[in-house]
Amino acid sequence: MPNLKELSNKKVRFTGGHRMCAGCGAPMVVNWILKALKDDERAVISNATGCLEVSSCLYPYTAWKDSWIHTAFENAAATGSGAEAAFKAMQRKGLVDGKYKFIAFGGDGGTYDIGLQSLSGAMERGHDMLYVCYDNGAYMNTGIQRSSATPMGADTTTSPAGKAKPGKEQFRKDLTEIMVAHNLPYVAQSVPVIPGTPYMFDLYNKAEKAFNTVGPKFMNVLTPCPRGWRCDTATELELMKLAVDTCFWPLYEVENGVYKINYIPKEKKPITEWLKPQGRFKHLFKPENEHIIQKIQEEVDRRWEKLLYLAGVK
Amino acid sequence: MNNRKMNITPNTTWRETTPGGVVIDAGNAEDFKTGDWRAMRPVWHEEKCKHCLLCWVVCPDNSILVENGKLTGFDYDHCKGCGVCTKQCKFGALDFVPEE
Amino acid sequence: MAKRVSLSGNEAVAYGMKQINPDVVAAFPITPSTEVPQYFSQFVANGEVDTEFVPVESEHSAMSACIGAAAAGGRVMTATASAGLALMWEMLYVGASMRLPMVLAVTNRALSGPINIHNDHSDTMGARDSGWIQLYGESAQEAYDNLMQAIRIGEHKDVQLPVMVCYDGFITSHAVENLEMLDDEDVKKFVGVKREAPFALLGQDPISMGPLDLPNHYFEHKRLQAEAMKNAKKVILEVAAEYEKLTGRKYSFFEEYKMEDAEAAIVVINSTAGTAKFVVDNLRAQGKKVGLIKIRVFRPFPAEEIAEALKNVKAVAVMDKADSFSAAGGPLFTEIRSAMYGKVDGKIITNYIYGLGGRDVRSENIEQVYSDLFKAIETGKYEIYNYLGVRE
Amino acid sequence: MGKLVEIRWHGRGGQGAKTASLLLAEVAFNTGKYIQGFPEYGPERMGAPITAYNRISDDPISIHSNIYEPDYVVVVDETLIKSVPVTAGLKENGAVIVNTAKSPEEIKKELNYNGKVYTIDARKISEETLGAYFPNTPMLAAVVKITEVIPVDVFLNDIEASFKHKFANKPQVVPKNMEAVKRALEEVKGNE
Repeated sequence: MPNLKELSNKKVRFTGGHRMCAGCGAPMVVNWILKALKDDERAVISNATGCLEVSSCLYPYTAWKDSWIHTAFENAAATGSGAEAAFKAMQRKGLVDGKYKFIAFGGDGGTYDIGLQSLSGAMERGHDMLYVCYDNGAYMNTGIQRSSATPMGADTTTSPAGKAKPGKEQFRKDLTEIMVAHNLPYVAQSVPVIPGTPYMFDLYNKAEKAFNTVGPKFMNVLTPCPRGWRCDTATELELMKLAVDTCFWPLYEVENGVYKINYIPKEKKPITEWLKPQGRFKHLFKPENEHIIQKIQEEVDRRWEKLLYLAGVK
Repeated sequence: MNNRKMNITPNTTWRETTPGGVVIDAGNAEDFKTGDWRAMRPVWHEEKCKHCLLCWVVCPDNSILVENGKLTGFDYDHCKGCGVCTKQCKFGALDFVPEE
Repeated sequence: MAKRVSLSGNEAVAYGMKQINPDVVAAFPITPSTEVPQYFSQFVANGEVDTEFVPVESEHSAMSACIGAAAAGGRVMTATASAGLALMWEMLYVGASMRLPMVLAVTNRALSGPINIHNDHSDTMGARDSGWIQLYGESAQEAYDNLMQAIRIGEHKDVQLPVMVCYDGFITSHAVENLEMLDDEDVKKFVGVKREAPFALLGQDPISMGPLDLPNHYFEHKRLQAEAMKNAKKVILEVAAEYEKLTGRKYSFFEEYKMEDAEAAIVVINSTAGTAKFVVDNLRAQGKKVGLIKIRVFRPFPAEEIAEALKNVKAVAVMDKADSFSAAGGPLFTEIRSAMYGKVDGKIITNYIYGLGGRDVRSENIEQVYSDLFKAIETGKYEIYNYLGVRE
Repeated sequence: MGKLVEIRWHGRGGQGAKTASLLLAEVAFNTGKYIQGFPEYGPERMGAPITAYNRISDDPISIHSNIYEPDYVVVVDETLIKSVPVTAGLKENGAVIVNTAKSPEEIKKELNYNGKVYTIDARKISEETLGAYFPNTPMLAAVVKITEVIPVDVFLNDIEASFKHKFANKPQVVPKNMEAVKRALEEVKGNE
């Protein structure tokens, strides 16, 4: 386990004064990814359009202490890959020196959906970069529209719950598995740093491992959005634990094709425990929607069983 | 802050602004105060604090001040009062109270 | 010593890129531009350049990667055409507004639909307001020369803007012609080995680029960007003068061909100018006072200079190889007419949309335009908007 | 303006008519001429009829349109005569050069053309000298001879140098190619 005192002496790379919502999970993720950098390393960060982007760099202010670039919604990976390519060429020509790490941040909209092609391309080309998706399960920046990461049943502004339709009708896309299929040296699924859990430093450890791996890396991090999820901000990390304990969001990593589940709950909790505290699923608890909860449970179980199988646990 | 390279004010003209809106003062968002977003306020009771830093770990706004591994207080200029930190304290060292 | 060679337009551009030896080339194949990244990747494979070649999965990513690389401080080049340019559209604006010099070779091709792989100017004309400098060239030689100058123009400290180097698909891109290439050493001297970026992601100090820019500052940034385009006019001439010293080849905003005493003139862009010169020569031999203006620089638009160049003619036909569907004339026509307003009044000015989708432009077509102009001068009767070479 | 020669090539996709037109441009370029060599592009794939063009002149060439009234037409594949109006616009004082085993008189009957008709059996020459069907080399030689765009002796020196460069790794094929060139120069025959 990393030493907190040592970590607290590391330089701050993402400052206060950003304009994310109070209690937003994204800065927690950013903080701990960047803490995994060594102090003598400089980061070049490419950021997809989204909450993190619009809130962290509003002219003339930036919360980033490393170099940062935003160009558009769908191309954080392509933009970052260009910067990485320039570094390689300029280093070869003796035009730059120093240690640089290339990172891209995107939300689920910019990663699962509009940015999927550019992500796939950059990863396939093998750029030495880490792409981090902070997945809060909807297009929160534009006002909580459904994405392909939105869980089934969620009430969003473009998958609203109504008399005829009970919120989002599809299961969420499994992007982590899509990235595994790219045969990258490192793919991981994680959550923010949650004190008091056996997997407290899962995110930090995975980021460190990613930075120590040469080549294309991908991390998918479930990130709480109290506004979009309609949950109590102060207890949002409790909700993250439930995502892990219900196996809705398993913590695992795939290194060169080898699966490892980082945390297997002793007792798998029913999905209702994760759904219930969130306003976006409130309608599912009406009697007529019971079958939807059952469907969700079955799918969560199926995916978890598959993961256990892939990891050789079962 | 006075050690900034840019001096962009609401009156900055097009001739004085930076090309393409580049921001050349990394981390200058510190100059932007988000403390007035707070409706609730975390209050630190130093005497009960064990300096476990678990509150610092979760703060989304880097507003918990730590020096040499010890908590020294809150940066109320930036703390937005989300309360996530107060939930982490097992020692009763953090209260969460309405702003006056 | 310059080398005399015979190359196609695409070969000339690819060899030019090789001589420039940029840091990054990120490109995606599209007819008729494909050969450029193809030749260039062979140079990379042979170790003849130090460039990182990024074989992206789309043109959107090509331009995005170019922006990332230019923002990092690198010298960046790419190539595309038609739908590829259209897929870059969003990023064209972003790259220009971020004030990133890049050079994009465009083999002009019709923009769908219906799909058509042949030459017209609808692709780059559509991108005319994206904030890029646009240079057009009649031949492989001009494409090559514009490529060299584009690096210097875009990277000039008073400009810092991306540049499109446009030449006609197939007609120029795939036709082998005579041209003169610079020596590798002269290219190095002319463009320098390193881009001098005033700020860069890989620079001394970390920076943030591409902020959210709200109403309180956005306008000032756009105004500053507009100033860079104004500055480009002076720089384009300075770079041309330096290039002329090196090569003996003279460049300006446009070329005036037999305009001194011309009564009827046409204004045209790219390869059709060559065919039109042939016609001008023939008509001059018959004693007709005809002339030609070939636009090289469309952005920034040399409005005052054009008006000056047209002040003595009686009638002008502006040739557009792209329709604007404004129902009021093509893009070049509206620019030229606007340039003349209040400067040179009382001229006959007409517009011909021609050559769409690769419809061959024959010397007879051009003769027709001059004949129409003389008729207009004589009778005072003429149509303003015309479609040339379409079946009626 | 000096003498401008315009040539139109008819072939099939994949047969090398485009390459032959570029080779002609190249040899003319090497003797100091101004040249153009360009194909007319479509969605053509292997086998479809294609057209390519050359302009060769002592002075710079500015015209960029296709060629409608060529001085010479070269038909790389005689089967095209049935499906393509190969002599359309061909000047009466020009000539058509056809790759065929037939005599000029026989071919003339198949063509709607009153000018000179030349034939060359590029297949036979190619197969006998190179051991395979590479019609470009004999066709190129025949075209140089008939069009006189460059002097034959200059052409022979230049083409030998370019073969030596092209086949640097297998110099034994250079004499075979030169043999193909020389035979073509001799064997191309007209109806005059």
